[in-house]
Amino acid sequence: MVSAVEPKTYFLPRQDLAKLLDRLHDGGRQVIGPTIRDGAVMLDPIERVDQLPVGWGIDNAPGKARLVEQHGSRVFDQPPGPSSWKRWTYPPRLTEFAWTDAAETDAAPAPRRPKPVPAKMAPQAFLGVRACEIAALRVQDKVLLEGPVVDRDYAARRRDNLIVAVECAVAGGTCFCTSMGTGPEVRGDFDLALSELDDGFVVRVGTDAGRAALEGLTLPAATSDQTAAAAASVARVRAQMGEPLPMDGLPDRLMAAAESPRWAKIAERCLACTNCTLVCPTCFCTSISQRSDLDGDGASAERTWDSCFTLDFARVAGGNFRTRVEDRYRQWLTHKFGTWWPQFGSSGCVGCGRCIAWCPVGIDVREELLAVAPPVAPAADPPPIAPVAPMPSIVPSALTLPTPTAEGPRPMPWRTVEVLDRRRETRDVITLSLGTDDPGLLAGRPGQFVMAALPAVAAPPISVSRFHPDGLELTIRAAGPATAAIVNLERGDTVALRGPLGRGWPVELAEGRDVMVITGGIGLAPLRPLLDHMLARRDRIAHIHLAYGARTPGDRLYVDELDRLAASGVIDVAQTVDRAGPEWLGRVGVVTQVIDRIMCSCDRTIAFVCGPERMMRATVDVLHERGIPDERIWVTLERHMDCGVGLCGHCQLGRYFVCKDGPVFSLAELGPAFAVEGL
Amino acid sequence: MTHGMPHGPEAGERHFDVGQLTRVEGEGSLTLRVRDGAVIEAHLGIFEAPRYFERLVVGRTPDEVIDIVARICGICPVAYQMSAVHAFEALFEVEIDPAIRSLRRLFYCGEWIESHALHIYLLHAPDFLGYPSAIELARDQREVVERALTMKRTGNALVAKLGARPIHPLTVRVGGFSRVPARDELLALQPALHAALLTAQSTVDFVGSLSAPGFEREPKLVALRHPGEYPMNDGRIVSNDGLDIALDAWRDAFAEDQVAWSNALQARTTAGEVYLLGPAARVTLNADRLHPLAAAALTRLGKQALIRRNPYWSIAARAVELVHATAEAIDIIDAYQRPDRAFTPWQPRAGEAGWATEAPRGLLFHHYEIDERGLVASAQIVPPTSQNQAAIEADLTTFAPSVLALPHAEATLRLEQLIRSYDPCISCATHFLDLRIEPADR
Amino acid sequence: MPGTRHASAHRPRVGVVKFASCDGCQLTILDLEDQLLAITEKFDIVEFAEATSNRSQGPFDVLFVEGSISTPEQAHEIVQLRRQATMLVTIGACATAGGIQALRNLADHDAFNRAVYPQPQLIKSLATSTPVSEHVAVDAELYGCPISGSQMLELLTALSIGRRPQLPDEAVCALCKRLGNPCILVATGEPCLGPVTRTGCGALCPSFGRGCYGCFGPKEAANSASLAAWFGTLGQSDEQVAREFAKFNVNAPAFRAVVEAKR
Amino acid sequence: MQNETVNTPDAELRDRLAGTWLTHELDQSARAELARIGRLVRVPAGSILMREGEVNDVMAIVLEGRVSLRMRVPERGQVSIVTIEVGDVVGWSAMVPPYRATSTAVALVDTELAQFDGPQLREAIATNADLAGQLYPVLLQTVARRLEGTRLQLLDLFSQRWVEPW
Repeated sequence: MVSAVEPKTYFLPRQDLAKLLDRLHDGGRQVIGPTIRDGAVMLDPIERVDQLPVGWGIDNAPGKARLVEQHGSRVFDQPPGPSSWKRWTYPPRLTEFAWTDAAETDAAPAPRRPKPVPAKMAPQAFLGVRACEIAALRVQDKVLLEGPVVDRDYAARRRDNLIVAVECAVAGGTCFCTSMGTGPEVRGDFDLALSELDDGFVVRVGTDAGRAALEGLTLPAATSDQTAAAAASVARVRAQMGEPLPMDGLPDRLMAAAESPRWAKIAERCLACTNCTLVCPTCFCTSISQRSDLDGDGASAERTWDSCFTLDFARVAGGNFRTRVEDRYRQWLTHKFGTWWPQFGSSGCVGCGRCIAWCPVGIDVREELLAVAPPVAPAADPPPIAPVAPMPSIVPSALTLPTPTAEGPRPMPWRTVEVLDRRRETRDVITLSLGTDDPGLLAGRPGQFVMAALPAVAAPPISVSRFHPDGLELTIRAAGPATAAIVNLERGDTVALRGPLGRGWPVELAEGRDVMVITGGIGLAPLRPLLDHMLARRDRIAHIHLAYGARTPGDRLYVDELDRLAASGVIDVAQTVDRAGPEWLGRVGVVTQVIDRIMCSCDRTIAFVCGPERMMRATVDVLHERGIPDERIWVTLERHMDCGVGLCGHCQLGRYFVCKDGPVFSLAELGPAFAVEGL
Repeated sequence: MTHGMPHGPEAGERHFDVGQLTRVEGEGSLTLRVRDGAVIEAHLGIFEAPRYFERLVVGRTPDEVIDIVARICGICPVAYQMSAVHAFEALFEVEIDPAIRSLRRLFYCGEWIESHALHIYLLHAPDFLGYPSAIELARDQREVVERALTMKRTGNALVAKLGARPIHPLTVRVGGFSRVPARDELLALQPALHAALLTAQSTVDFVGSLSAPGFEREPKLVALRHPGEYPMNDGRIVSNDGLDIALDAWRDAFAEDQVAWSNALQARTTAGEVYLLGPAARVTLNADRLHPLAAAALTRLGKQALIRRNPYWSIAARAVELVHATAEAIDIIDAYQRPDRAFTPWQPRAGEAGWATEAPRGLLFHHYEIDERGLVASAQIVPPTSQNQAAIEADLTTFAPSVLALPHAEATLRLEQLIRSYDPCISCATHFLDLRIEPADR
Repeated sequence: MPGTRHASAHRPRVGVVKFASCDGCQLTILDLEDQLLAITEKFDIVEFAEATSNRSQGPFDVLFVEGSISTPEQAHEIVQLRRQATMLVTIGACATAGGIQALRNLADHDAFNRAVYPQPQLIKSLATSTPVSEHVAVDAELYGCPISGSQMLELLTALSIGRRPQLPDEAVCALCKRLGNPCILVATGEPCLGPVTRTGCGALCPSFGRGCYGCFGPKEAANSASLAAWFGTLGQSDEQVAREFAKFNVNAPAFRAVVEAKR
Repeated sequence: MQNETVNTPDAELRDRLAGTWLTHELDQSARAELARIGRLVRVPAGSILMREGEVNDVMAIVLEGRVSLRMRVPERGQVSIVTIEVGDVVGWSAMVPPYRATSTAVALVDTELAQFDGPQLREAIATNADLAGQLYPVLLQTVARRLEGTRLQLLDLFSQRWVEPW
């Protein structure tokens, strides 16, 4: 679609724009372009030139965007409107997959299986793509095409877009592309690029597809005066925007300001209404919801645009990580301008200004950035960011647009597995053993998880609690309806799994070291495969201490296995409970007080910790007291996950996606992110 | 939530007491005291909680009033919005575009279709066929109920196309609408409307096949009448005994009074006569204005006299009006051209604004005083059910003796069925009283 | 019922009762024309005065309550009904916030009574119109004036197959943006309560050329003070701003706070 | 098996004490002083060392076995709040007025303790400033650790998260 072809420049007289428009419709291509609708310049399918906003401008200011009649014949004299190309490449509503209906499979009642919905859409031409919008498309390509799993639908839509760029001739009141290094000059990644002059357009050809669109128009080459006029026009736009904002070292400054009082100040004005994130051309967060009829038939999973500003976005079973609006606003800004860099190698902001003009109460992110992370480094040097990959400077690295690989995107398909056995662990925790021959699922590593889906019910992430040659085990607590639906499965039922997902425990680090496994409640489930792995290589590991805390004796998992293990003496097992009746002769007290007495040579000890986040924090403090460094303390985190493959944005913690970068992290990697409330 | 008479039946008296009327909108009760075969007292008790709408609209702008008065009734919000918007446009002398005028008739057709379909099939037919509700009726005659639900959905879809949603539409404003549909948006409804027309016609035959108690009397009927169209938003107020007054002159001919046993006032003519509004009155007084298909259905049915004289046969009038509303909706859409602006600008003016339109259940009168700031100073809203109360009680008194021979439950059902024949809308009836005492705190 | 994946043998007993209201929310159930018969097969509707003559005083597995509490009898009646209902679901702004009739809570009740009834002494009505949740514990709420048919259907489906009902508490703006509407407040300056109002109606008003007027009530963390201040900067008088918020959810705390501050 | 006082020479008691993390930081003289006052006691499983609310005049360090601290909850009977493991102190209340036990201490298994008579130890601390200077910080750390553990238990971290109706 975009390849390096020696750009040629032509001149398209104004009255011939209709001819170009017809050529763009060749081959049934749908043309999307700017048009006036409902009091704003929107991006809609257009057929004729008179639908374009000829003679109109937009007066943009924080919280205000008014159409201005300019009575001329110029077509593209407007800064970006509220709608962005994201609507056509990453649609607001999409069916991810549909379930086969019980009735559909007539033979023996075959299991209901999720089947992906094929992405079918006509090839599209985008007319009027601004420099900042080209950058936005590139940013979303990185997010949606270069992760562990590729967004199938996005890849198909991006493959056959014809990009007809337009170089801005007007700077909007809220534009700041010069500060983000993304415009106003259109430098590359276009099939055709138009620079509007009074009597016509200087046309640059970027690709063969662009050249093909000009065939038959017999355009004259652009004269040097015309190209000079085009260059002057865009130079005026750069000048209009004035001094670029000081964005140097912004990511570090932002993360250092994680606990600044300014966030609460913004929260007094912010309506948490999601407008800024939904008009933003690079925001990609989405949520999955279930559709079905009264009996659960005709079930499908539907993906819709979502936002970190909604309460439900960071909800987990029985709790929520971001109840305060200041936490949500901080996530919005620190992600867009800060953690986007280490995640995707560029800023998340392209400076189009939509989030400023279209914020209903006119909050200006440029102002808020300077207030919360002022350019001058504060007197006290900011606490160091965790020593991770060096933070590249603000200058946009030349993003090479990945042409989607021929063999198609790397999907992570849903596999249907059968329930072989069901064992009750406690009052509301059961362990399912599932049979499968899928090599992918069987090749899972300790600490990885799967998404488990049933028709018409949300699919929760569940850690694998044991791998077998012919299947795997899941240990699930009925915390809400989604997990309750799985807990109620019986022998012979089927469930759809997607996985194995995420990064598991670094089992190789255990070799030659003392290992402390510290866990609480159902946290033992994801650690059980790790124990299996270490026991299979017991000779290569020094001491193994398991410290397991539970609420009451009846709430412990795998009781017989633990007793056999303790009796064997192969590993040192210490169990403790929060409360117990007189019949319990074991330890009572928090698990942190078990480990602070384990005699260990802490210079070669590694700790694996899993349990409620507050318990893990207390455990980490004790491990630090015992001199165990952050690099050798590994935790697994729980976050809201909708997709489990790094595409929906829900599970972000600082710079990480818990689902694809985790769920297992070392404290060294997490750094301050682990301690800041509401991050 | 039963509300019977406070004291039990005296010696020799027979007592019919339906604590809560069912398959009617709102909370009403029926109390009848009969002694020696004669009805000595017939009370339609309305214990619907008052919400004081006439007070809620004080201090509001006309466009806000249009949103607020819709909430008087969930089944006929369009009627309240139409009476209000026309009253304001009359006072402010707002010229509305002919296409807007036809859209407003289309809007009313949608409400009549949805409201009549609901009443005929879901609320009233079960009585004729001996079922407690349409749910049980559906078990035996599923496709009749499904056909009815499809027609009702078409009525709702028409109201939603113009007003965004069927219940409490939101696009009506003084001067027109906040948005008018494109022509092809309305054309998309034609297939459903043609199907609904067929269903309406078969409803006329379905109703013709029913049998009802033989109870006849000659009521005074009141409705709107218009020189050129079947009455909805325009015309004059007429009766079958010579009344002929302008829409804003309702108070010259009628008056309301409060009764002890009801939260809703009852209306009578200034001469104290009882009168009846609604589909039966409209069809009787405007048979010559019916759409040809509806007129043909009426003659095929051959029950004009029964529609006028027997309240049970109001179901036939509703069926005929279903044919009229679906047929007229199809014609309006065929001729529709989208106006170039959704509403004409207007300026408020102090003064009195009165108007009446034909709600599905009958004539609905609104009257507002607008102050110099363009806000409502006082309001009077008189719905059809509060005007029908006296007529219902009069009919109960006349009809009751004919059922006394039946077993108590059967007799009570017949009495309830009589009340349901008026399709009473009790939530509406409860709020509208003649404003005799100036509000102390103004 | 929640948690029971398999169609439970006994059909849940469902009741629909009303207090001070216009019947619009009950009618929304009857307006689910395509699913109505399926609903009557899935659920045993034992009390629904507007639709059936079969009556029941309970027990109910699910009881839908429409309307606000505005008379002494109603205040007593709701407590009796609560005892009969395993799950009590309030439907509509009257039941969840007191409805527009709660305007009288802010005014002098006698003036209201005298203004409307020539013989006010005959009328037994409370000085306030209050939501059901101020009288009894409520298990779930469907907001809106009227409620959304699709949300009622989602709740019934969730009850039937045991999933969490997907009733998002996001602002109207989220769906308004997904539908591709430009923000009417930013584009024209017309006041719109969308940013502080809970989604549910389908962003109908901005899709039909006018500002949202808050039928579904304040969303979680509704910052109505900030929006009210912004309306002021757009040229609205305090009295006009108070009227924007004094509609069908005037008694909901986040809206009432603005009405009382600006009146 | 009755509570059996084992008369062990101070030296052996001093070595046993040295092994516990609690007295690990005390210097020779302090440990000697403790060994002088203390005595080694073996108690069978089930024996009650002190009762909630009653005067407690004995502070002890667990050398072997496990002691459970319990409180009576009317509807649930005796509930184990925390267990005292090897090396930890049971009966710090002997050192703090009003010298009343805050819970009932029960030996869950056959347990060996280093017991110190309350008044005698208080007298020694009052007269021997060096011993006081060393012992109090260690005692304070024990009580602080017990407090922190109780707070984490209070958070009910592994609680059955309230199961949402849906």
